[in-house]
Amino acid sequence: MPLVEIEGLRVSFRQYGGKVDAVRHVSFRVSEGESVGIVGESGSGKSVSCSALLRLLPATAEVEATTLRLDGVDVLKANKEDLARLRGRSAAMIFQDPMTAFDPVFTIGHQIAETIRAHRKVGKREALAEAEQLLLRVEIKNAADVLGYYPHQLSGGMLQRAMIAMALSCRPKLLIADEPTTALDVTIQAQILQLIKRVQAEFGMALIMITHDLGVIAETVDRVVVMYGGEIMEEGAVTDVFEAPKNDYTKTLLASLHSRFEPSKGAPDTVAPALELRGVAKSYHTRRRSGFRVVQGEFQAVQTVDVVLPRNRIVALVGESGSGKTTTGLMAMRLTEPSRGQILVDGTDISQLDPAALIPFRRRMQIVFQNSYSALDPMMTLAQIIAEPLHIHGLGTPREQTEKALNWLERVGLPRNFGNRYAHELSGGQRQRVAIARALILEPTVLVADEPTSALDVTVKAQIINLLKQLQAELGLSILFISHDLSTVKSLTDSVVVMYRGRVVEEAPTERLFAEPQHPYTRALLDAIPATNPREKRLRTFLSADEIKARTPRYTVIQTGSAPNAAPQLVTIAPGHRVEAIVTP
Amino acid sequence: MTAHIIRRILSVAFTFIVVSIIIFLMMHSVPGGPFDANDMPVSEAVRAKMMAQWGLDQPLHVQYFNYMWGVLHLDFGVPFQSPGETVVELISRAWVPSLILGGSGVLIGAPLGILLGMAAALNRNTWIDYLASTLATLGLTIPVFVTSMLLILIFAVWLNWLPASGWPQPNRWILPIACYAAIPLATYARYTRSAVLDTLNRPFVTVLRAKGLSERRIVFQHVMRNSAIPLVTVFLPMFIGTATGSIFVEAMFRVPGLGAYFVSSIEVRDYTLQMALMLLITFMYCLAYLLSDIAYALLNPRIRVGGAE
Amino acid sequence: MTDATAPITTTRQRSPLWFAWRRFLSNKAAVIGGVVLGILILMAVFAPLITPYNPEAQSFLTEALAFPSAAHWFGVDNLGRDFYSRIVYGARVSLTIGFTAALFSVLVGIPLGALAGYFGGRTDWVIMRIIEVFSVVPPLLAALLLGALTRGGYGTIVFIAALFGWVNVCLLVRAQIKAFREKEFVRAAQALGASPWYIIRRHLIPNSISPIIIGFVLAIPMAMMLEASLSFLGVGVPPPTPTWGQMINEGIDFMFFYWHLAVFPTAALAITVLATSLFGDGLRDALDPTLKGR
Amino acid sequence: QTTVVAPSGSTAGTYMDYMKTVYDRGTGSELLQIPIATFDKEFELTPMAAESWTQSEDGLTWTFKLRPGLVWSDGEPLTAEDFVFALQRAATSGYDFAWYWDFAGGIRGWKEVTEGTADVSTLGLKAVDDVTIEVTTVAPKPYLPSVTSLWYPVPKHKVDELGDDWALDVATIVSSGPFEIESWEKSNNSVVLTKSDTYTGPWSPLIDRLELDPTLNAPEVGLPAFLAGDADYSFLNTGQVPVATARYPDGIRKNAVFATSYISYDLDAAPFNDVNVRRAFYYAVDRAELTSTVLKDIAIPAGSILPPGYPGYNPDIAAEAVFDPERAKQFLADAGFPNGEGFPEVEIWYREEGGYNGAIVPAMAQYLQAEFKEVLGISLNIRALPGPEWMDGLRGKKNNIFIAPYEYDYLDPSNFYGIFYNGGRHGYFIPEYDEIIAKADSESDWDTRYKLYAEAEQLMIDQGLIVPLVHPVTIAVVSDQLTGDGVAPNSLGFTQLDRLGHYFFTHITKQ
Ligand SMILES: Nc1ncnc2c1ncn2[C@@H]1O[C@H](COP(=O)(O)OP(=O)(O)OP(=O)(O)O)[C@@H](O)[C@H]1O
Ligand SMILES: Nc1ncnc2c1ncn2[C@@H]1O[C@H](COP(=O)(O)OP(=O)(O)OP(=O)(O)O)[C@@H](O)[C@H]1O
Ligand SMILES: [Mg+2]
Ligand SMILES: [Mg+2]
Repeated sequence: MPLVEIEGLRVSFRQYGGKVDAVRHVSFRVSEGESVGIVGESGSGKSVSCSALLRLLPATAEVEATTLRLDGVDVLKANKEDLARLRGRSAAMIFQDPMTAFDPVFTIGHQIAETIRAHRKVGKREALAEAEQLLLRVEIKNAADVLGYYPHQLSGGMLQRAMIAMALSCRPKLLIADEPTTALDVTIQAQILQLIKRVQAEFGMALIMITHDLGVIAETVDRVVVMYGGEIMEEGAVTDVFEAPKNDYTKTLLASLHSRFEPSKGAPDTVAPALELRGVAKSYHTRRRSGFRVVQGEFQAVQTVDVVLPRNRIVALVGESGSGKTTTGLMAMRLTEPSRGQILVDGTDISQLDPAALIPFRRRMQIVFQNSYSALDPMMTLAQIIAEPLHIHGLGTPREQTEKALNWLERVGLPRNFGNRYAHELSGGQRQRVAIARALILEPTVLVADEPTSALDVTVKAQIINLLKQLQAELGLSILFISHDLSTVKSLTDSVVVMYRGRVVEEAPTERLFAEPQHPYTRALLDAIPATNPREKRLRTFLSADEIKARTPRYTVIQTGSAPNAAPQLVTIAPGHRVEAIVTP
Repeated sequence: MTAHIIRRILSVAFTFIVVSIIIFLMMHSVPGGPFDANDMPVSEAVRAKMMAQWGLDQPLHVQYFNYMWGVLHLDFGVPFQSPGETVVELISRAWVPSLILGGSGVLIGAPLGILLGMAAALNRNTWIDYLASTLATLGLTIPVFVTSMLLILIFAVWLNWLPASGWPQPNRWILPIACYAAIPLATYARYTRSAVLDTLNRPFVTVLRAKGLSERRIVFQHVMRNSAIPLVTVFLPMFIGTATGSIFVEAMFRVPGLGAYFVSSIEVRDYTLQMALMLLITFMYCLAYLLSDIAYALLNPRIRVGGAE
Repeated sequence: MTDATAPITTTRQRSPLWFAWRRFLSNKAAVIGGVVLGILILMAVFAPLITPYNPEAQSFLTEALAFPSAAHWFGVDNLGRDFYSRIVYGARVSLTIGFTAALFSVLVGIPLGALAGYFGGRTDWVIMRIIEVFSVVPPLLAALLLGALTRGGYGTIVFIAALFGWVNVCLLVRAQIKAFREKEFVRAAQALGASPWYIIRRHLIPNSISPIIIGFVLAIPMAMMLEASLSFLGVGVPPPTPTWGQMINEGIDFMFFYWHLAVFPTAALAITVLATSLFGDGLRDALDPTLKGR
Repeated sequence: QTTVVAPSGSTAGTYMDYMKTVYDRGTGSELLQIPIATFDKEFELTPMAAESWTQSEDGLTWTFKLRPGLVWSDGEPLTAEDFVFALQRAATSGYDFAWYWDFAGGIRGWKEVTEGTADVSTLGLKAVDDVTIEVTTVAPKPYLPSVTSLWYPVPKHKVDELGDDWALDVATIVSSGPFEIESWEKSNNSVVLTKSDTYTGPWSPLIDRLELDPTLNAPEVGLPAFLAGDADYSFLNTGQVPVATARYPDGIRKNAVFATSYISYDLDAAPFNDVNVRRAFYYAVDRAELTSTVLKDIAIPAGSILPPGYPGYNPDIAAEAVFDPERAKQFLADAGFPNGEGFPEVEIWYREEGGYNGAIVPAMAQYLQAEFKEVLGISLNIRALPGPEWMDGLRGKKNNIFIAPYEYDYLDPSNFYGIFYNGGRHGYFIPEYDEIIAKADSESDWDTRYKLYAEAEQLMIDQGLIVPLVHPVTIAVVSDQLTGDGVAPNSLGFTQLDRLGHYFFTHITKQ
């Protein structure tokens, strides 16, 4: 008997002014020990289907199904107590956003122990001991301490692991992982995926992996379900689907995975670069409480960084989470005041200009924010949001502004009637496109795009990237492209700047960087890119910060022409290729 | 945290001084003095003598500084209304009944209000919710003196279950405490309802459900604790707030508390007592806000154990 | 794309207000509250048309204190005035006091809250100190003192209610704006070259609509209650102008037998406040598009 | 042990010493001491501390003989010296009732001493021996004995020991009257008195304990407490009368309190500097309607400053105060305001207070407002002010029209007429009036006196100095457990309750 049996699932949501169908005719099964992936575009009903299985949908949801069984229990007929027993024990879930998934006022230890005790009769102390073991299992080194930590004291990656530990704590027969890695950077993502796979094997659990990232699927599962628009498009063994997709949507999905983009043509202009950062740095004052004391400190978010964005080029800024990419991008826009350094736009230093003098530059430089959800005013309709730049700069009549906004809506691949909608009514990918439309409507010459495609599924991503390319060609747009997604970087950008802990550790033309990475961090980063082919699944090793430091490359004076120094410095080892290294005499 | 507390204390001290100046000026700009209530005028000579006796003949700023200098030494002067004792003695005597009744009112009303609010939130948009919300609104709308009168009429006059009013015997406390409880009950019910609804909408509640926790545990442990933290900040100020409510309740129930002095000190221009009472309430409020701040910080792990602010 | 999940929308361009209106209409309690409030306001406005007698004329001295009857729906008060007329006219004063005070609170509270929240620093410090001064003085005592100073009356009550009402609004708005100031859509607007004033007006204040409405709705009963409390303490609106607070206060004396003198004004006050808060809640939910299917 | 619980006056009291402060006195301070003389229920003056008194030939000197054997509750003998000391201290210490001894008592040298221009020894007071007091007045004061009903002794030995503070603390308070003090709750000025063991004067109490509680005074609070058995009687407001009458048909008592509510003016300020305006107001009040509707049961019409039954009350004068709208309009027209046109908006100020005035004045003010509007076409605004401010306004002439209440202090017409004498309470200076009053006050022939007072009142009417409005009546419900002469109505049908405390509380018993 299969562990999960879903037959003819249909979920709709009651809303003001009618019902919305989220999921229709969904049927699939999962047997014990099996791992199944659900892929599909954003908003296709992946999360809703799984939540329906655990009856975790809000009260406005109406769930119908011919069969909806979990571990032999008819979920639709189960009462509250049965459900409580079923949840956690038969199936546990890892949620998309670990930051909001923990109760902020209880310690991690309490929350894990509580889960254990909800399902088994054990003492508090034993439960805590078990929790510690679980934390160790998910490779949290200082597990004993972490037990006493509150959620906000952990980083996103650690929380995600604690979340997995919590899910494992009830020894579920089925683990549902809902996009467990979207919020994480590639290196952590790879670690988490590997971890999930390992514990799955160890505990002999079945796994449902929800994602829109085909690479993740290729890496982790045996069987795949492809969803689109609330329905299942295709289902089959992962190798079969990857090698011989039947459905059109699956085909485009896979096609986009293998597409290649051409690097920008023509030699860069010799005139001043579109944007140049000279020695910019940013330090934050931090205040940490320890007990009742406040410890004041300086945190170097960005150490002296030089970045050149030549005209009509796309430069990528990559690096681990928290390495200062966003901060650099914001400083370039003068949205965060740099602590030091100059910002040159077309050769003019704008780092000292007052707000009024900045306005003409603001028209030429735009930014797409990393978090598209908070970057859109929740009280404004999309048409208003996109037209806002025109409104601020007083371009055209209100009618023309709206009209132009609606055109841009189409250009980024959204229907015109979305103009009436609000940000919260969109999926993540749709929101990101709105943010891009807003940034581009003024037809700027410089664009700082901070993870503009992180929430997009591959098809839409391809569309957006095409759009960016096209604009680059049409408008002579220069883009500083901040991203975690190395495959996109590889296919889109002309050169890459790698940041690590607030410093630039390597910089090179794209092809050269991917071919000959020098810095150990760059290598680790490239190594973490998920495979695009299920047959390429492999085990990875991960470097710790100390190991990276220890492996800093060494060059001689002759190789680099720089003065020898025991401290690492950026040295040029080939035209356009700089790397942080220790120069030995 | 210490620095934070010190900064708060300084700002509170600043506020306190500003308030004291404002009150002092307002108090003295009200026409009529403490010796003007008599049916027939006292002669100018007599008046002057009495003004001099209380130091009221000095310029205002001198009076202010004299008074505040005394306050620094915890000397709040002698109430004109009761020259046999000091203001401090008077207040500490009269405050006891007010504190007993007001305190019990809040202590009883607040938990009941929380329960009512939870019941409303958990049964959102059912008759329980509507009933609870209506009760809460009524509690806030019907003036205390009407409630007092109603309770007296029902329980003392018609049903004859309880004494109508009066002080020392504890069975006379029941009705006034019920009146005092109405406002915290209503306020807490409102606050709790919205706090619980907010909490229920947070993603971690879904996670808790997914873990297989019983609904009861989710509500009474997680939701309650999370909702309680913001509620802490209103508790103490509300406690102090009952002090002014005592004007009505104590008048209706013949309680020899502080309430009557609020009104009488203003009416008979009892400057020392008036000033002391105002300063007392101001001070209590300052303290209450300060303590709530600290309590909030202590209860909220985000602040207590550091990390991002 | 995601057409399958798209809500059933017509292709016509509808204004956000239209949607707000639809959302409002689907909230039954709010509609009832709104209707009741509307009726009350209309009654107050058209008081002369719907009241049979002059509220101040003591035309029924011989029937003083009469109970409700067909001729006098709410009875007659101790001074021989038709009580129904007085309640209706009382709505004028009480509603005016409530709404004026609330309006003042909002007019003062929003800009100050916005300034404090947006600019922070010294502006915030100064405004916070002012707020602190207001929050540590109990309104009732201050009202007593101010009442003694200004001899009470209409203006004083509105003034006092506004004086203490804006603090609430200001704090709510400030907190909201502080929270939103760091949001990226504000940054986005800055990146577009928007001025602080533009950002406050277009982004921050609309996003604070819910605390503003809460503040507004809370200020109304607060002012009306203040009026009642002050009447009890003798610093109210001078007679013969009928006000609910004054009528409640006088009614208390007659509660033993002539119950109608206390019951009707209290009920009027309670109904108004109840309706206002239902309406306000509904309005807030309707104006905030993000609260979707709740 | 019988305990009577009774409502009583003011909730705030400073000293338990009537001769130290009247307006801020502790509850029951008069019951603790024995006055020279007091009134019984028929308003007959009865000697208390004094056994007898005589007036000298020239009418200027009175000699009071004290009852022998009177003692203070601490055993010290009560002597003439204690009475003399009481007034000497009053004259020098800023006594808030000092005016009384000037205008009612007319004691020689009083004014000079209070103003500090003469030594206290020049006062016309002398303790001839332990039981003899001699009082010299400026002019003949035929009614002086009744003035002494407010003359209580002060324990000189205690004052010598503790100063004025003797009257602050139950432990140090000594009494000379029928009651002793047991406890005093200062928050609300309620006291518990007990029957005195040492008292040898007339009227010894029939009850053992007496609780006087000012918080019971407001009928809204008092009646529920009474109904719940917590009080032995309670005053009633209009709204309560039907309930109380239905429940206790035999327990209802009324009392005319010898008080008057009247309108007074600032005679120098427009528009009331015009006598025609004042007279218009005089005729524009329908007192009968006012008291039969709005103030039903709690007031009777006032045609004169003197209440009916009061010595010197003149029904003919009172009958002049009729409601005559035509005449009122005519007067107003004569003043240049036909039908109220051009009449400025005026604001009438009244004093906020509890008790019977609190019950009648606000309602009356609104009645007048409507009435003046209707009859005279005048807009009258109403403002209630706390005591000090109202007084401040009256004295400082900060407003031009007031509703003023006055309750008698001693039983003689000179009491009421004195409040308008030579400035007095209202700052009225009417030479003709002052002349008549001065003459009347010192006239020893009673018929002539009453005639002179009637003349003075006629002058008041002609000049429109005041508009007498109503005489308040208090109405109360008394428990059937309370018996004795005290609760039985007098020949006029009135029961004095605590108004004549000495008589009432010593003439009640409780089952
Ligand atoms: N509470 C809700 N009320 C109304 N509609 C909802 C609700 N939750 C989800 N939906 C809708 O149901 C559809 C499916 O949502 P779901 O969360 O399953 O998407 P998903 O496939 O998980 O997307 P993503 O990859 O972005 O997480 C979406 O169109 C979404 O708008
Ligand atoms: N306002 C701030 N105050 C203090 N520290 C900050 C602030 N903003 C950012 N930081 C810190 O600066 C560092 C760099 O942050 P930044 O957002 O630039 O990282 P990132 O490279 O964009 O990371 P991600 O890939 O996760 O977006 C982080 O460690 C962050 O915690
Ligand atoms: Mg999802
Ligand atoms: Mg970033």
